[in-house]
Amino acid sequence: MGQEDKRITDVGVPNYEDYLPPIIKDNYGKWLYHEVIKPGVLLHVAESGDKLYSVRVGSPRLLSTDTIRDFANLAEKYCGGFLRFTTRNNIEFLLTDENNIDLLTKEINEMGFPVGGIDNTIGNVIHTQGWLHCHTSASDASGVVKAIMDELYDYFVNPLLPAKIRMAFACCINMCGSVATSDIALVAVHRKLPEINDEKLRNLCEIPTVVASCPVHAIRVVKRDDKTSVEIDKKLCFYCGNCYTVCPAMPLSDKNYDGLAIFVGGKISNTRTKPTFAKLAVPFLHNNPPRWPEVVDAVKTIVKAYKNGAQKGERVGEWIDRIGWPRFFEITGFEFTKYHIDDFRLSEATLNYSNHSTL
Amino acid sequence: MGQEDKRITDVGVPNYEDYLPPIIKDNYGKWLYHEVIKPGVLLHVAESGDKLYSVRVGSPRLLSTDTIRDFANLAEKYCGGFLRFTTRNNIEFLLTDENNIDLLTKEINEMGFPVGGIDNTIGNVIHTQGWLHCHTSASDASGVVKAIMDELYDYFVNPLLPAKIRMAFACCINMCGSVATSDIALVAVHRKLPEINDEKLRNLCEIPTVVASCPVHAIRVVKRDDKTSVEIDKKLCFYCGNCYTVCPAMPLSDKNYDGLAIFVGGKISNTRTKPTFAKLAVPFLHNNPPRWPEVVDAVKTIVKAYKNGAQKGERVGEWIDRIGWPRFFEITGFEFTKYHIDDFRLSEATLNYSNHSTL
Amino acid sequence: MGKHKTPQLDELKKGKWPSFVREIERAASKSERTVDLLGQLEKSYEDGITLWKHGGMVGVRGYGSGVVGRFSDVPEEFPGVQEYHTARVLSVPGFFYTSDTLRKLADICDKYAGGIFNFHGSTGDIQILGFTQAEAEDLFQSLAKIGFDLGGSGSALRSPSACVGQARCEWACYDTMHACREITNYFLDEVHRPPFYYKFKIKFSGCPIDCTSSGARSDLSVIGVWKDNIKIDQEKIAEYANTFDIIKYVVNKCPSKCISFKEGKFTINDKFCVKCMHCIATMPRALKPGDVKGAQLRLGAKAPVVDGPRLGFLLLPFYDINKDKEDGYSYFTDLVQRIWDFWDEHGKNRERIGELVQRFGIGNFMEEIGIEPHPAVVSYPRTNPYIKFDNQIDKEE
Amino acid sequence: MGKHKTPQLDELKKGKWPSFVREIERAASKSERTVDLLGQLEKSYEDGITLWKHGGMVGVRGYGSGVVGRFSDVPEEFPGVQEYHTARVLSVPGFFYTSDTLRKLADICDKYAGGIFNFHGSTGDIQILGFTQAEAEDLFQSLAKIGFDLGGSGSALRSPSACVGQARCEWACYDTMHACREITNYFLDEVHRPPFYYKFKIKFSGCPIDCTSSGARSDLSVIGVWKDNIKIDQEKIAEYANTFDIIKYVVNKCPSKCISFKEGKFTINDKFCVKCMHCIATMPRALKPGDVKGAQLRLGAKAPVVDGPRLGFLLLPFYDINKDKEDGYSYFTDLVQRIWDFWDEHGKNRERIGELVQRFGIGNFMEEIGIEPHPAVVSYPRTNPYIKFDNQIDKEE
Ligand code: SRM
Ligand code: SRM
Ligand code: SRM
Ligand code: SRM
Ligand code: SF4
Ligand code: SF4
Ligand code: SF4
Ligand code: SF4
Ligand code: SF4
Ligand code: SF4
Ligand code: SF4
Ligand code: SF4
Repeated sequence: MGQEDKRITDVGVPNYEDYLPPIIKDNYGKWLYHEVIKPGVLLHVAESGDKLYSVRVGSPRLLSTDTIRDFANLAEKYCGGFLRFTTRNNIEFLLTDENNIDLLTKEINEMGFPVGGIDNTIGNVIHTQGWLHCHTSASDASGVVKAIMDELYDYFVNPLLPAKIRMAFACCINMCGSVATSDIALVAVHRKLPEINDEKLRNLCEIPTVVASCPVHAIRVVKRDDKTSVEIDKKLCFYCGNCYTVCPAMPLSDKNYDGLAIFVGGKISNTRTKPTFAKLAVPFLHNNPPRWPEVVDAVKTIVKAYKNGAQKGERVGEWIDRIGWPRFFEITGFEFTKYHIDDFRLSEATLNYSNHSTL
Repeated sequence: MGQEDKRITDVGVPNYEDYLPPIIKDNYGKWLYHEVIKPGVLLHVAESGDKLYSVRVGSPRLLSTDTIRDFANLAEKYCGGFLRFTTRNNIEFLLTDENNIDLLTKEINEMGFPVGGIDNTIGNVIHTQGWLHCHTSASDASGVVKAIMDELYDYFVNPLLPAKIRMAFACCINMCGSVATSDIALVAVHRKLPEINDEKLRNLCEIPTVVASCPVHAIRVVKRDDKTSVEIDKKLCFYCGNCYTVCPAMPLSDKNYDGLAIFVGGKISNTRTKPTFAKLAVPFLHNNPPRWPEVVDAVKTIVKAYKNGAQKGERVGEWIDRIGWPRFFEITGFEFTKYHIDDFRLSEATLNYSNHSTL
Repeated sequence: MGKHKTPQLDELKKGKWPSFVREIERAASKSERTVDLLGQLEKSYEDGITLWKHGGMVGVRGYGSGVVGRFSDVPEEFPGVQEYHTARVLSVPGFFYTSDTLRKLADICDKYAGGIFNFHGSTGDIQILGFTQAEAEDLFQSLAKIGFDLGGSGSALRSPSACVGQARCEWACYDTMHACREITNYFLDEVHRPPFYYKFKIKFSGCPIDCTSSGARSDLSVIGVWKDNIKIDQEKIAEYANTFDIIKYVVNKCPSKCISFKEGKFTINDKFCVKCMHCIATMPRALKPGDVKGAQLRLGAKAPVVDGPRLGFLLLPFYDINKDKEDGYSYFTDLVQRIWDFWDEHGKNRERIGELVQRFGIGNFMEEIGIEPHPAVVSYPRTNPYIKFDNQIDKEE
Repeated sequence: MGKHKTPQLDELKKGKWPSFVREIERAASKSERTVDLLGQLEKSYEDGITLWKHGGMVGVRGYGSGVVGRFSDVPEEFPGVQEYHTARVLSVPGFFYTSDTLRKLADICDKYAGGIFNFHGSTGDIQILGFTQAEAEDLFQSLAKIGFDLGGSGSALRSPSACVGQARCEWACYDTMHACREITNYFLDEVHRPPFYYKFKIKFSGCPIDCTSSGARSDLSVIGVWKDNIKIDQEKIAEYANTFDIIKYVVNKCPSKCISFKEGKFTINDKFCVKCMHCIATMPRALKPGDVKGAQLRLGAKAPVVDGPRLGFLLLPFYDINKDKEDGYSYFTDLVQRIWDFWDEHGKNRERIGELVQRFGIGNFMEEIGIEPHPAVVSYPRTNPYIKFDNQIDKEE
């Protein structure tokens, strides 16, 4: 036990009080109101009259240690060493001196980072690991996001939209991250039957678990070469990869069959309308690295249509609700296919049980 | 074949042209507008300037031949022998002479029939056969409707409501008639496990059909006394009677267990909001013939709450949508129970996936 | 009458609403068997349950439908209702009658049945109650002689019905009564000789107000609609403006928020109008459906058996039924036939078409019957990423 | 660096948005293994597929979670990424840091891993990328020494997270950061030693705006709310009225239509207000949540696996979390324990709590964990008549 004693475990969650700037400690729970004073800069005024300026910086989320150190230096220079990250992976510098805002912004920009993402902007794109780190990915994450944000950079930096657009990317249908309820959601999908490796299956997988993993019960136990294996009903399989998640013997990645689907009109906040999932706009676009031009185009088409069509304050989904899905497809030129008609478990709840339709 | 030849079959649908009054033949497809000129009386004006007065008469639907003859006489006296029925089983006398309206109304009233059911009234109650004629009924139909309409008579005769109330009654969950989408829907329900008569079952029923009939797969094949029969999983069975419909050996009627559920807020027209089903308000009230006082009370409670709370032009469901279901239960005093929370196939689509709630 | 004591039913003779008990009594005064109907019903009121037996085959020769058999469970006590069947008789479209015909129907009902009707049954048939199998054939032939035929029951095309439509309604976008008659007669065999897995219902409403409740009660619902602009009479609008608040009761209630009423001018952005009828119904003198009229088809409505209740979903947003009328409704009957063929191929026993297409996938079904996918079929596109791509198309293709 | 040609990734160094490739390169300039990360990623871009192997158990002693193992499928070509695991490190609630701590974290990441972070992972952990099993223990202990611990992975309580809440937001109805820390620490064992059938996530948002997306991303979502009236400053309203159309942008957008703005007076019928935050967020200087503050609990959100995506449903419309704070969150932790006990008893492998309670019936579940049925749990009550009455209560009872 000797050495063991020194081993530290279960220290738990850090005490945030050690990380709060004095102005926040002083005014904790006593904020009065806020204002966006310029693109990317929030002012929060406390009951005490204290003023806190938050400068929001866009981030690729994947950060090198040296970049972290650079941020630390800036925090020290301008904010007494305090900063925070946001729930969408932006960095927020917490200033008390209004005069520092422009100086800080200048240095940030020189580092190659944008200030923005507040108000009616396209916020930072929540995304996942992709080819960089995940074994089930059907596309890269950082690459697609980079390609899109290079083109939509101005929308991050300036509030050019009728309301916020929150975009997210998931590299497989496990949908890590805040994807399903985004204004624009990109989801990488496979489109190929898993390839069963009998040998591996027998060594690495529990067959009952494999069978149970399939949402549509497409997996059956069979004998092959006199040994137990499984078979997939190709009439049922929709390439979700759940079986692969529980069993490495059933990979389904493929250059030609993997790609992306685009969903639109989700929303998570309770403001006005209830939170709601994004809905399918484009069923499939091929992976086309390094810049995924078809994907970038489709996203730009949506942003443009939204910008032109929505009324002030309308989120993407609220805009589409008002004009109707038929018009959305008409305006964007996206083809409406049978894939858009849900056919999974709760599909019955998605049909138009009325005569309401634009003609 | 000789005699056979004279036998007439497949004459098909009568030619409605033989049954139309001249004013309708003349103006077919050329009506300009309509107006409610007094309670229960519609005026339709044609492009030609012709005027047609329709006097709507409430009916119990179940009519004796002599009453039919009485109506025929009135039609001859006032409308050249023409009349029609409505899709809600009212009778409409079709007049061209405005002066006849009051005379006809007087005679109708003397016969014991009301003129009304137009505009913001409680329309005629669509209902089904009940104990009078159906073997699966869990309540009587005509009796319940009579008991209710005796108390709500004034609402049929005069437009006292913010909008129409369309009420319907079904004597079992087969829901014959226009029940599911009514503003107020009464549905008789059983609450007892079917009693299996092994003997009858073997003689009269196909066991696979019986098993397949159950929406929740509660029926299993078993051996009893060495013979094939079925068994019902009482954890699953919700007393729907589907098995009884396909197999007489499984009755489930019972004086103490049968009764009524009340649903509210359905609507079938496409005006404003989409058509929608009525939702459960009261899960169960016992049969209490001949006047079903608890049922009549509950209906009156709903009508009163609606009348007091709704804005002009709001149907029951639209009113509840505006105030929210929590308020509906508060105002009516009906208890919200776990039975109100759907647990059938599509229940997942009915939950409140948001923080929206009155507090 | 007087044969049975009926204290509970007597109670229901009181009150203002017309009494069904009085109607039964009136019939019973002429019909012995209907006296027993009253007696058995009173017993049901006492016992708190139905006293009818389950099932029993009854019918007329050559038909598989049109008669619903009903046998008493307590025939010893009430011999008059040992058999007390109902006939479902195809009604006149729009439910129009003449006094003459009504009297003839009444005579037949008195002669061969219990002297009572349902005017009408929930599907829209004239229902004649209270005859025996022995009388069925004569009843049927007497009806046939005055031009009336039996309707559907069992796994048949059930008697279609129509709203009053162009006969009296200014909003009817097609001739509901004509369509109902012609199409029913075209499919008369399917009405009389049940060919399906389960029942199939068609109802015709002239506009989206849907006065036949077709969207909830018929497997196939045919609802009139227009494609072009709503016709506006600004003068009449001005008159309405004097009587109520147009902004509050019309503009704000438009589901697609496509109406504006500014400086006395009422305008509609018809591109966004979803044809709900609200504005028209509220100001019938000022507004009217456009000129390019047709119909929409909704599919799959049904009651709860087996898999839960359904409304009809929008299968076809617009079809030129007025042109099709000239072609003898051949587009319509062809389409219905394709739907039935599909049902025949893929369905199973006691499965309504709505349940089948749901199970099969709406998109796949539309593909099979040859209707292009269109966004109006859904309230909103799919929200899950579980897309069943048809074929594994190669990138290079 | 330079070891691998990376033409495709080089392309992604261009453009205005900060480049993740530059970040990897920056790390690679100090870390040999991260050079191979770049190489393997370039190969993925060429091959169009992921090159990571499935699975592999990695971890630190005594913990069942906190490390996600990642092995290359092509280690011959890229030996540096033969192992390239990630650590999930519990972040500071509200994601606050000091420069000092950031530097220490950077030093650890350089020393034991590949020199790159995700700040943060989607669950809210600090993610350190690129270490080997051999280094795991030292990495862990170095973190522990500066007060950082591993978070959840696998069938564990995943690292809870919180919005900035009272630290900077005027709308926070409870202390999100405090609740997050206390409750996580209370359940630390469930974070580190996976006891469940599948993952369980908790997120804390201070108001119904839900800036942590808890309603979509956490099995249990804790969202602040108030019970009494919204506070109105009429003078500030008047100021806003000069800058935009309050009727159009506030009154008409209120989901419960409970606001009126007449003759300059802004009133809310709070009885009908559903606490959506819209009016408050639109006019932050004039409106504020009331004083009787607490929280709502939503249950069951999750991604598509297995049975499709779910949002959280409203399990508890109001609970006094501010009072519970004084009691060490005992109401909360008790309730969570009851939910977990229920899961333990009725759940099955890889079934999230949302799927289980759906399968079990929401009403039954609420009964079991002792929450009274209330109408806010549903959008609307049941529409089918298939009611499963519990017991067959006799009429006379
Ligand atoms: C910093 C952050 C919280 C945190 O703890 O990190 C935050 C902070 C604020 N949010 Fe938020 N929100 C933050 C994530 C979110 C999220 C979650 C997400 O995007 O993943 C949402 C839900 C989005 C959705 O509905 O899909 C969110 C929806 C809102 C809304 C509602 C917008 C709407 O559609 O009505 C408001 C109110 C508003 O903007 O009027 C709001 C308002 C605010 C305010 C004004 C609150 C305040 O008084 O301080 C803060 C600054 C506004 C801004 O960024 O424009 N915040 N906010 C998060 C910043 C994320 C980022 O870097 O972009
Ligand atoms: C006669 C009848 C058609 C028939 O072929 O028999 C009919 C006739 C008319 N309906 Fe209807 N409706 C008839 C059943 C229906 C039904 C179906 C039902 O109740 O089963 C509905 C759907 C009800 C629902 O939504 O649940 C129906 C919903 C309407 C509406 C829509 C009301 C609304 O909530 O917006 C209107 C428009 C209006 O009232 O403003 C309407 C309007 C009309 C007009 C004004 C149409 C016209 O221009 O002639 C007719 C007289 C109005 C009245 O009765 O107040 N009719 N109407 C039916 C009379 C039934 C009865 O005896 O009570
Ligand atoms: C007579 C009538 C009720 C009435 O009092 O008006 C009726 C009566 C019966 N219906 Fe019905 N249905 C009648 C209209 C309806 C309607 C309404 C409609 O057609 O517009 C419906 C709902 C719409 C639909 O079809 O879904 C309806 C849905 C059912 C169902 C449930 C079907 C389902 O898929 O959910 C059953 C059960 C069955 O088919 O096994 C059923 C079964 C029955 C049976 C045949 C019961 C049985 O299993 O033998 C009833 C015979 C009772 C009797 O004494 O005549 N009846 N039935 C209606 C037919 C009269 C007519 O022809 O005009
Ligand atoms: C690292 C992270 C993505 C990221 O880039 O940020 C991640 C990565 C993985 N997730 Fe996730 N999930 C991550 C947040 C999420 C979220 C978002 C959240 O927590 O707010 C979700 C959606 C919410 C939810 O839990 O439903 C999420 C839903 C999944 C699922 C689907 C679960 C479901 O019930 O639908 C899986 C599949 C599984 O569990 O088998 C999954 C599985 C995985 C695995 C472990 C894949 C696997 O089977 O081994 C991924 C490891 C990749 C890697 O290289 O590290 N991950 N995953 C996130 C965790 C970082 C952190 O701790 O901060
Ligand atoms: S979304 Fe899929 S591929 Fe991407 S990190 Fe999550 S589990 Fe891996
Ligand atoms: S990929 Fe998905 S649908 Fe196909 S077999 Fe595997 S688990 Fe089933
Ligand atoms: S609702 Fe049920 S009991 Fe009533 S007539 Fe129809 S099938 Fe018979
Ligand atoms: S009554 Fe309904 S639920 Fe019960 S066994 Fe029969 S079919 Fe199944
Ligand atoms: S459905 Fe339309 S056309 Fe037919 S009667 Fe009703 S309002 Fe008139
Ligand atoms: S018909 Fe309905 S949707 Fe069209 S303009 Fe009128 S109210 Fe609006
Ligand atoms: S969830 Fe509410 S309290 Fe928390 S940061 Fe967002 S707006 Fe503020
Ligand atoms: S919080 Fe939302 S529901 Fe409440 S008054 Fe404001 S806008 Fe209306």
